[in-house]
Amino acid sequence: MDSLFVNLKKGLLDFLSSFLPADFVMIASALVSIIAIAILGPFTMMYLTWFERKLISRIQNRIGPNRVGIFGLLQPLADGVKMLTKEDIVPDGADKVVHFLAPVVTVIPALLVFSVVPFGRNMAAVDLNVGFLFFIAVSATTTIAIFMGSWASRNKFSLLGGMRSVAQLVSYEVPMVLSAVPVILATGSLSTVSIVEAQSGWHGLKWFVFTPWGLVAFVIFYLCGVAECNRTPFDIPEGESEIVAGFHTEYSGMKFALWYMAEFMNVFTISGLTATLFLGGYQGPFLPSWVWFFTKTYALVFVMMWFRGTLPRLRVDQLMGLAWKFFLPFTLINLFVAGLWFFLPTRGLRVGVSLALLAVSFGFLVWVNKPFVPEKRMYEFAE
Amino acid sequence: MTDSLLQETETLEVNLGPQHPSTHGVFRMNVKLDGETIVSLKPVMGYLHRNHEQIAENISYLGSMPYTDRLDYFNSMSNNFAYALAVEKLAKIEVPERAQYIRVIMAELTRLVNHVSVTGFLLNDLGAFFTPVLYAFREREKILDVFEETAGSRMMCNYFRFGGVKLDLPPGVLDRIRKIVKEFPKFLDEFEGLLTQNEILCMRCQKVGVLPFDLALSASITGPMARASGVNYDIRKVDNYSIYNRFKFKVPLGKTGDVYDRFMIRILEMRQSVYILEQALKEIPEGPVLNPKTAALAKAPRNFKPPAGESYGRVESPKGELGFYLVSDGTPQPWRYHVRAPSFVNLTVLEDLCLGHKVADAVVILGSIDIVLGEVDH
Amino acid sequence: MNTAEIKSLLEKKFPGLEIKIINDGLVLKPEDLPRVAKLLKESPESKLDYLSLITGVDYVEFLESVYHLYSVEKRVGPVVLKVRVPRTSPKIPSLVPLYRGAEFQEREAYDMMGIVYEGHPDLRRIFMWEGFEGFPLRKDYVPEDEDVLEWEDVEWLERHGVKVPEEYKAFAQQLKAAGKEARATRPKPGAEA
Amino acid sequence: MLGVLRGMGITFKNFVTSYLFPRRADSLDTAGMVTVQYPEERLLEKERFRNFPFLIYDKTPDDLRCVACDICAKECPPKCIYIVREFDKDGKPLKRPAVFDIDLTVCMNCGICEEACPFDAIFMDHEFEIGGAERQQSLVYHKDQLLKPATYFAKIRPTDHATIEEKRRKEAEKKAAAAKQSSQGAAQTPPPPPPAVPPKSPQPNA
Repeated sequence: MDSLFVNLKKGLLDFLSSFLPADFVMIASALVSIIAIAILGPFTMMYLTWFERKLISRIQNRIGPNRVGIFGLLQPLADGVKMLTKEDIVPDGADKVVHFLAPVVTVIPALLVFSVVPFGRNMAAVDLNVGFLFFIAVSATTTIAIFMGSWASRNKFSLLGGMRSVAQLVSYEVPMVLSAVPVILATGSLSTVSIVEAQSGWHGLKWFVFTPWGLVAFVIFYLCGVAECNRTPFDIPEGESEIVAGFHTEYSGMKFALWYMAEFMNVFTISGLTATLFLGGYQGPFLPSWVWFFTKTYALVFVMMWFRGTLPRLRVDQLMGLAWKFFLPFTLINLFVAGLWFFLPTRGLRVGVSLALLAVSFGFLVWVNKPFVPEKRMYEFAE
Repeated sequence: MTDSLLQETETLEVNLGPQHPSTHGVFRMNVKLDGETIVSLKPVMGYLHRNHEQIAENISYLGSMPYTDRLDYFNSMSNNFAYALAVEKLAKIEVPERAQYIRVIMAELTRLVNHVSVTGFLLNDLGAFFTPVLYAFREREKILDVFEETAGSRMMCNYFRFGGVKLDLPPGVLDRIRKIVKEFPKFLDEFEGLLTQNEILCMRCQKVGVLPFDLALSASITGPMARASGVNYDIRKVDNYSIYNRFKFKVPLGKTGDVYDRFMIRILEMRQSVYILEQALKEIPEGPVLNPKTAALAKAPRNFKPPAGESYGRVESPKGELGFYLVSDGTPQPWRYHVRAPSFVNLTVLEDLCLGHKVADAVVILGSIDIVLGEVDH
Repeated sequence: MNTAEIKSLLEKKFPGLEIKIINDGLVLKPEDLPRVAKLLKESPESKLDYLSLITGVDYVEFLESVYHLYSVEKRVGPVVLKVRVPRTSPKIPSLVPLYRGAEFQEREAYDMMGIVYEGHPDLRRIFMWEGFEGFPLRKDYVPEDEDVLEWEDVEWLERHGVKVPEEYKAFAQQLKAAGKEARATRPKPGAEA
Repeated sequence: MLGVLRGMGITFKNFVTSYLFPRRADSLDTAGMVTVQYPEERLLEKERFRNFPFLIYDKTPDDLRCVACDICAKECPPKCIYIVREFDKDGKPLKRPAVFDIDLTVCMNCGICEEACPFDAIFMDHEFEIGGAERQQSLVYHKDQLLKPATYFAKIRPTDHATIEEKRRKEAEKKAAAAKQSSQGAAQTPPPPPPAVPPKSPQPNA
């Protein structure tokens, strides 16, 4: 079971190699992976929309989509058909080429990063030795697409959304990478596969999240990831109640669907990467590796949607403040703590020192950021 | 840094509205932005103007009653209340005891409906994805069902008549209301758990849109908005209209006058309304619901001719002071009919509250003022 | 504090002030309004610090601006001030410097009744659009008939290349020449005072 | 942090309870699902619910209670009722409408026509699923569309029906008594024969 998909691919390649020359088999092998990802990506997106609608409606005591197919399972297909048949509106003053290119550009990195995510044992499409770096670098290009779209739309709301998006993504990239550094420190490699393999102890339960620095890094990395995907509570680039729909205000039909696709694929890959880095990726007892990976990833996706169902949105300046004044210093301290962790000899000392340091610095940072800390209020009652 | 080092920047002019997700209707804010900071804001209204006053001046007194429903369509019962009070003052009509109690019960239920949905909508403006609104609407729905059962319509109730109410409560409704009132604090606890301590909400709302006491007073701000700024003025206490002097309740007062205070004052007022409802439901007597002298009025509204004169009837509607100014010339139609719409007057200070804040805050401040365009553009 | 007391207070403070009581309201001359309002707001006896309502009433012979004042501190009210101005030049000093709350309500009264509040910082139409003609709540206002092609409509249509039949054009021109007729058929209350 | 976590706990609780307690129509519970799947499930009908008006007839559609007195048309605040009285061949007015139109696009469901009607002829309906493909024509209801039997009224609003029947019965008795008295007072003149069935006349608007 564990290597079901690996064996499938192997069987297919064996079958092909029986009548194809070896070079072609190489190409075929790559093609199989690409096709698998190209199917998985949009398919994930489609069903994540269904999943989100269903989940949020349940949170709100509603039923959610239930008319198209059983449990509304065909809803994404119906939506897809609707999107495809809708009129594609391009604003009169828009830069038509860039306006067209932007959604395309945003989907490409979202698909590319799938290649380094290890979906299971031996199931990463490419085991790059700079896999993590590749992931961060490629996913950061989404910013350009968003800015392209917002600028080309020639709409003030879009422009505001684009500016916000650039500011936000640039700010959150920094703590995100820095919070992942302790993991790389512990693993000694940037390859996503070797990061997962480094967490294989304790019957596949020796995840980095079970260390003090790992926990802190996990939370910060995950929250930054949420911000990277423009999801609530960090969804200011498309802040519906303020700037209509932000950068995709002027998009309709399939182009709009592409924006959505990129967003949901990002949600999936960010959750997958978080699971890979901190939750042991495909490691876990008893169940097949890919089951573990998808379980963890979907659990994280669930949390993202749960956030969306609960939390209001932060303001721009508060968002930046959170990134620069809280996350960044805290990740740096966390990096130091992680260094100490590997330096200190005994287990008790390690845990004690790192917990104490983290607690003290947390308190200090909260104190420094006092203007952001809410106050408690009492109210008078007049007769 | 000296001025010469600062780069020259242009302001960006954005029209928030009239079609915008969170202007609560067809309302437009002409905003000038420096980056994201608001440097000027001009409210533009009138997109929903239907000359309510002129319509009312051309039909019978009773004929305007259903039109008052459409003013603040969230709480038609209190609009009816204010209008009925004004006409009763004009024509000196007495209201029987049971009708007074029914009126108070309905007005307070309306307050619950309004405050609960406004707090929900405020959260929507803050960017929460509909969850608080839908929790609020779950409760609102029960109360609207009660309205439907008593008045025949969920929102456009048209229930009050000069000298009482249209019909007596149908059997079983009082028990239903009792149950709702009993359950409501539980819901409020849950709602507060979801919201009041939420750090994100506090960060977004505290010290945003501060309305100082002096400005609140001089700008004629009323309702929860004024009380959040510490203005101790509740018309239920001041005028003691209807039978409000029989009930014990308190008026919550804020100190800062920011968005968070307005939000909290509404929640605290809901608890006080529940308290009033409990008392009213305990004391409600049996008896007629319509003054027999004016009961015939319903049969021929055109024959209702109040004596010449003028009157101003006002109530504490959930949004503030709602008043009707009537001038009668002894004919079946009012000579002058004017609505003092609370959310219209409360909008006066919108620019003062928003200056220096971000666009996102403007939306929240507008939400905390609690406007309904039907009333603003009467 | 009732209206008569306010009247005696005002007469004490401003000797020679012309003041009448009609329908439980104090009728003032327009030029007296600012000082009277200032006194009523600031004097410790009245302390009318809350301006609830401003509206205009058209009594056909004159226009009236009505002010309802309350006191938040002393919880009294209303004290009704009325200012009567001729239809031809309806000018009243604005109360915005004293009460910010007058801003929108004065704009509304201007929009609907055409009462000009002098000294208002931003006296524009508030509900009707810019360029709207007439004041809808005046008794002589004749609403535009939607079924009739007016001269402006004819012009607009011709600008957009629509051919308008001659008889419609002639009728529109007639309408324009006739102007808006005065229509005050109903009896007038309060005019006897 | 704690407030956020508490809020998330509450939403999670609602997530779970939405699976545990499906809603019954008109329940007053706070927990559980609130959706009512409209075409299949419906909320309970409230007796006083008012939508658009309809005209009532007693036994046959010719036997309608409306006497074309025009009171409702005058009292209607948005003026959505249009009535033309029927005349017989000699030009004598009959006590029935020839045309009775209600423009449902204008009607605002206030129920003042029902209150004002002295003959208990017009009532507010419960029917709300009306719609048309075009803007005006199908939403101007004519007399034949507005006419509904008294039995229908008894079905949708039983208590109102009972009180009105009671009232009508008493009035009829009173009238009968008065007629009797007058016939006794003036013995030689026979009482005018009650028009058992109103004369059938062609529909002028047909």
